[in-house]
Amino acid sequence: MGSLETTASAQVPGEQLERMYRSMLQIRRLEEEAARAYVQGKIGGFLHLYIGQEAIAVGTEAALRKTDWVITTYRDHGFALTRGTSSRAVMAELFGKDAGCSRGLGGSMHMFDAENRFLGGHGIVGGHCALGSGVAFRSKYLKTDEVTVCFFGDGATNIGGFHEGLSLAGLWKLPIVFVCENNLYSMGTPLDRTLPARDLTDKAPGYSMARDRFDGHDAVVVQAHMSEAIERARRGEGPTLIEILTYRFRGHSMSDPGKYRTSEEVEERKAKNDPVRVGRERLSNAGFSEAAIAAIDAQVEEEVQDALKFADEAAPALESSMREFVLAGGEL
Amino acid sequence: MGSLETTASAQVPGEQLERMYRSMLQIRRLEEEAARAYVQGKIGGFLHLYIGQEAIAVGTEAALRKTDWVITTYRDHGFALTRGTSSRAVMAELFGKDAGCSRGLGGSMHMFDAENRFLGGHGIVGGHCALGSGVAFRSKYLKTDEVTVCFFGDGATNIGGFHEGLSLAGLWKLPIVFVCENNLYSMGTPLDRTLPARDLTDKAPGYSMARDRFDGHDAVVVQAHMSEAIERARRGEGPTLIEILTYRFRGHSMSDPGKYRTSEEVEERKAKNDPVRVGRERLSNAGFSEAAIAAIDAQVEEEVQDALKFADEAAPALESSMREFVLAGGEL
Amino acid sequence: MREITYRDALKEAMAEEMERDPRVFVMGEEVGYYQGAYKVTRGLLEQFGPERVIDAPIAEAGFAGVGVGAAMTGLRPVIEFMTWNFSLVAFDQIVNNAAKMYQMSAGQFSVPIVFRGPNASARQVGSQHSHAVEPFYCNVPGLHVVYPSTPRDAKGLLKTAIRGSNPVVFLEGETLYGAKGLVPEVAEDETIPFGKARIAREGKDATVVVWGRPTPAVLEVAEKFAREGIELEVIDPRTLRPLDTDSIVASVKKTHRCVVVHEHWPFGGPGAEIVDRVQREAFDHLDAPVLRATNLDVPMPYAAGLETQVIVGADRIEAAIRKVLYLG
Amino acid sequence: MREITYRDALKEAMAEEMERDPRVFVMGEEVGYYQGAYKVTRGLLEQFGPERVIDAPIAEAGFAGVGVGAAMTGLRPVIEFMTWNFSLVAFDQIVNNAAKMYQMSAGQFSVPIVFRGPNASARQVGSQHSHAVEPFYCNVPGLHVVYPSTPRDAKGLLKTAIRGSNPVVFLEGETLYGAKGLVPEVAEDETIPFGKARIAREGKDATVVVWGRPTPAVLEVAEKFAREGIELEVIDPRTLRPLDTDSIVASVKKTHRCVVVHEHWPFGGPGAEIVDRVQREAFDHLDAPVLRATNLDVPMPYAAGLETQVIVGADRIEAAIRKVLYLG
Ligand SMILES: Cc1ncc(C[n+]2csc(CCOP(=O)(O)OP(=O)(O)O)c2C)c(N)n1
Ligand SMILES: Cc1ncc(C[n+]2csc(CCOP(=O)(O)OP(=O)(O)O)c2C)c(N)n1
Ligand SMILES: [Mg+2]
Ligand SMILES: [Mg+2]
Repeated sequence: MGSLETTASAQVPGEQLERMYRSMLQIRRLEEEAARAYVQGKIGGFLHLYIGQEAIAVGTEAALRKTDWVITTYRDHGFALTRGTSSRAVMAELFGKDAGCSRGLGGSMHMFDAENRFLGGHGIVGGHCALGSGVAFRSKYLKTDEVTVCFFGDGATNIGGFHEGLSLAGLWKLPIVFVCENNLYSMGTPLDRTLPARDLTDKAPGYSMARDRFDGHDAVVVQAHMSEAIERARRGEGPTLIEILTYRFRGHSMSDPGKYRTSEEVEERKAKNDPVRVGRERLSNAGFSEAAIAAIDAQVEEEVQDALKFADEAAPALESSMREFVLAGGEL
Repeated sequence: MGSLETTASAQVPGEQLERMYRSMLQIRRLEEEAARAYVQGKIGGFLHLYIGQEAIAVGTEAALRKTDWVITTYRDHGFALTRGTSSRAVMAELFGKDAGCSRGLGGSMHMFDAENRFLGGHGIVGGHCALGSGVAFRSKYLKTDEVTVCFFGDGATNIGGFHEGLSLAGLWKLPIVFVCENNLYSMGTPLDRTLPARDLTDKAPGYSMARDRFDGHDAVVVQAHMSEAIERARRGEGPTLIEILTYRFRGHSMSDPGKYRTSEEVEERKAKNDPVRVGRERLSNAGFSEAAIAAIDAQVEEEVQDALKFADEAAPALESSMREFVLAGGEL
Repeated sequence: MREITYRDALKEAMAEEMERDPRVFVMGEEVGYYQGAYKVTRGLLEQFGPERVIDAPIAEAGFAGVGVGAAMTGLRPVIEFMTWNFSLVAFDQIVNNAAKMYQMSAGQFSVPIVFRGPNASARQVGSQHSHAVEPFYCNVPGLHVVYPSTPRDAKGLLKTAIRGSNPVVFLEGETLYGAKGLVPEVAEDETIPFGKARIAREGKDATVVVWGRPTPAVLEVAEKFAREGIELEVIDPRTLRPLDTDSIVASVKKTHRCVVVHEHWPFGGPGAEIVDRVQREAFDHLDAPVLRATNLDVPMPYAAGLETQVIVGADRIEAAIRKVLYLG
Repeated sequence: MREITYRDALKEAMAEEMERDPRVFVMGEEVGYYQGAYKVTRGLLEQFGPERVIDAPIAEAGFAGVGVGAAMTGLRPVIEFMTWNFSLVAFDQIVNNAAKMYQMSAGQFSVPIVFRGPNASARQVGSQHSHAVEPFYCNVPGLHVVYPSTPRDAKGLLKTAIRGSNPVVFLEGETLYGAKGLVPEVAEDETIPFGKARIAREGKDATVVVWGRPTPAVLEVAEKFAREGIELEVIDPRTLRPLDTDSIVASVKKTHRCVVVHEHWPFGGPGAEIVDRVQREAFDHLDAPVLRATNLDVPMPYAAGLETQVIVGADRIEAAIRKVLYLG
């Protein structure tokens, strides 16, 4: 794995490092502002932040084509953004506005962006794994070379939805990559009280899948590993089960006081493995000046502030959408 | 594995071999008669015969204590009999009579015998795996040293119920043994079109379980392997996932014409791996005379004929049972 | 018109829609090589090959979800449940994913999928294999629920279901598969619209609403009443969601009496819903309370004699009709 | 009597029953160390230890099934679903195993188990997290379905549920957890029987049947009508299965008018069932059709403004009552 990391970083051009850093910072700053807006009552319901895990969405996107597909859980803002949904559309969705990427019907947990092949945003743990296999089935059925990447948490690995989604993908050799974002906790429960196996990828042979397992705080490393699995799927060589070790810096959702872990633990992880800081260091190392980095920061800041203002002022979600989208027209 | 087999057979006393042979023959003959009664219209619904797999139920029972628990699928006649349900009660259940072990309410797929700690008889593939874990949970909760053995088919290994039942048992180190009776087909589908993994027990590490895999046409061998796993569970060392290779000589159920396999294949398996014949050979080898074996055969025959007559003449299931057993009394 | 079975009518609908539209595929347990547990998909594998007629392992939630994912991204799956009993393990996929995806994504991902298979009791298959599931699915906005009682309706409604843009719960009567009836020639390409009831028999003395398996029994009972000079109007809504309230209410306004006959357990479901709508919209026209004849409120027993008592049959149907007619 | 919250009333019921009976244990996601996602199990881990207050991983079908297996063999599990939405993945375990085991085994294996957790919508949690599940479970013989609207009922009914011998679907109102009310002293050990409605308010002009979350709104509307001189009788059935039809019908025979108010989607369910029973048993006493005020028939949208429209509230409740009173 060491050699993969070195190779990966050696090959990455500066503009790619810049794109990655910008993207991670965008997620970070947008979510920080969302958390603030939540406290102000402008956002409601559940709000699950991705802060601390940004390198995974960003590194994955760098390994994907626009024609590939991504599906994930309720912890979905990062993926909407990396797939190409605008900061405005994400923030407006959180604010329950018609300009949101799900027109205010979905909210934080149910962001969708068909144009950018982002399949959501799903609330039932494990339930979307089979949807991902279905999308991969479609790609195979239509004889395209698209790949689907399906994300889920460490807490999802005991549920039937996970098992059935993976079983079918393994059996039919579907072009899909299953990625467990192992942030060590499912809500307030640490991994050792939920997962029988030590190493999640010990499950891969049971599904006749390839496997990989690595640390996910560096987008460059994520890209390298993900590329391998994605291209394996693209070549028709079947799915991979990947475990990416990561950590969330915030509570499970905004309503979680986080008493199940110490602040020392959190601070240590922030200090050691902050994806945004790692991304910034990579830029410095690649020769970006402080001023150049500050310019990126400013652009991101401007974008996020613009999104906030836009979301705040946008028109609310429409009653007509909630009614008209119950059934798709045309068949009666 | 070879050595285990030799050891096993060397140690088995004659009376045990006799018990095993008798029990296998009882299952065989009772089911042959049930098949005939089905054709005569005396038994209805689904009737899944165990013929060909008898050594598994019989070998397992020899490894169990009466205080242990057994739970299985709809293919359950053999287990009811080995647990101790009488031939009369099994046959009467098939005939839909009040004297049946489920008073005619359950039928072939839902035999129960609480006194003999036989937990059924379940129709939803995989659904009973978690029930088994629940019974094992009980045994641990009450600090008993009971063990539960849970059987299912090769077709059950892709479904969520299987996964969740095994996950919880592995996580909580419950005193249970999960046994896949791999008869190579789930209804009309051969294993290679349902199971992604080559070896089912490749799934065991993913559940942090011990594993075993062996050929199940010899009750003596089954007993030896099962004892190991059962005693491991009894010692509190956690569950085992076992795959037993077997074969069913009849269709999936009585309504299955069995076109998905050749009669040569079936005949070859019957010739090679018939548990009843193997049991008879063991008796011969242990010095039982032809006459002694014929006497056993005659006793079994008498018992089965008696059961048939009993079931035929018994009173039908009662309307009062179907109504009164909807809710257990006492709480309103 | 030709006479074919309900089973073959369903098969024809699938085959014709697969011919018409390469996006349509069939997936389920034993649908291919085995030709279907109830032979509804007989011949499809030979005609369309294993890429479009897919044998799935036993993983209902998995292949239902695969269907939803495929439908979201442009295919048109027909998912067979070997029986609807097994849909209970896929309940979340149908209710939370299939039904809600279109609204949740604000119209970005529609789910044109048909879930189909035999519903309700067969013969002596016992407690876990005898569910009438319509009360579960009819409650859920975003789903269509269809339950044909004749070969013609079976074919026409299934074609409509497959061509539509929404998730359809398509319930079939296991005991109706062998029933024969007149079905238009293939060339006619008949589709039958959702939300339009069929008047199975015209009459003026009482309205009987019935769908699926008990429909033949109701028609027999109606013959019997006709011999007494009592003319029943028998209405088969064909689709339970959407429900053709107008046709039912119009009939009750004419007959002033109504009985609803169904196989599902009595508490709630479309049975109660129809009663609710009739008393609400025809209150001043009713000469008697709306009554129901239903399966008994117990899990299905195995024994044949008990099963016959549990399943709604001519006796309870006739008794309910006599009661709304105040014929003691 | 003392004033405690609905949440603490539930906690007390569990703690007291665990004290009484060592066979009672609590299992669910985050019920132990985390003290419950909605803090209903707060303190139980400290009091009873990790052997009786068990944190389960996310595997609802698995731990529901573990509960059923344990109940079959003599324990008395209380299984918490973090919310009832997640019971959809455990649907088969509840419907096919918990509900049917006793009859299927002819009385050999009873299943004394309580499944509990918050039901229906909370606030802005969106489409997949806002189910009112009572239409699904009320249909099924073998289950009890309970849904308290006050702290006192919450405690007394949960104690009855835990002591009983049958599977109970125990629905709680997420938005009611913080509501306070008078509850008898612990020493009184009050249990509340199933199948007995509570007259939440006496009146003579119309009967309103309501349970769970909309109950406070109905009582407020009733106050408003009282100021106009119209006295509503408000009946909370408390248990939906068994349903106290007698009390509802007796009330309607007095008031001649009836409105049913509920949060579940309108098609079918206990809402329609109550209408069916009232029109059947009080037909000659009704001066108007029975009406319902319900949530709108759409998946729950996220936006606050839309959610408020979807959830049944004072406006629709009042309108339905005015309509049955012919107050235009
Ligand atoms: C079937 C189901 N059960 C329970 C929940 C409630 N729930 C939401 S997120 C969560 C924890 C998930 O943890 P993990 O899978 O590790 O993902 P993470 O939140 O850490 O990203 C739980 C229990 C749910 N959404 N779905
Ligand atoms: C959830 C579910 N899906 C489908 C079925 C129908 N069904 C009954 S048995 C069976 C095949 C099972 O095969 P296997 O597990 O190998 O067991 P075997 O019959 O060979 O003993 C199927 C598909 C079912 N009972 N439950
Ligand atoms: Mg996690
Ligand atoms: Mg098999």
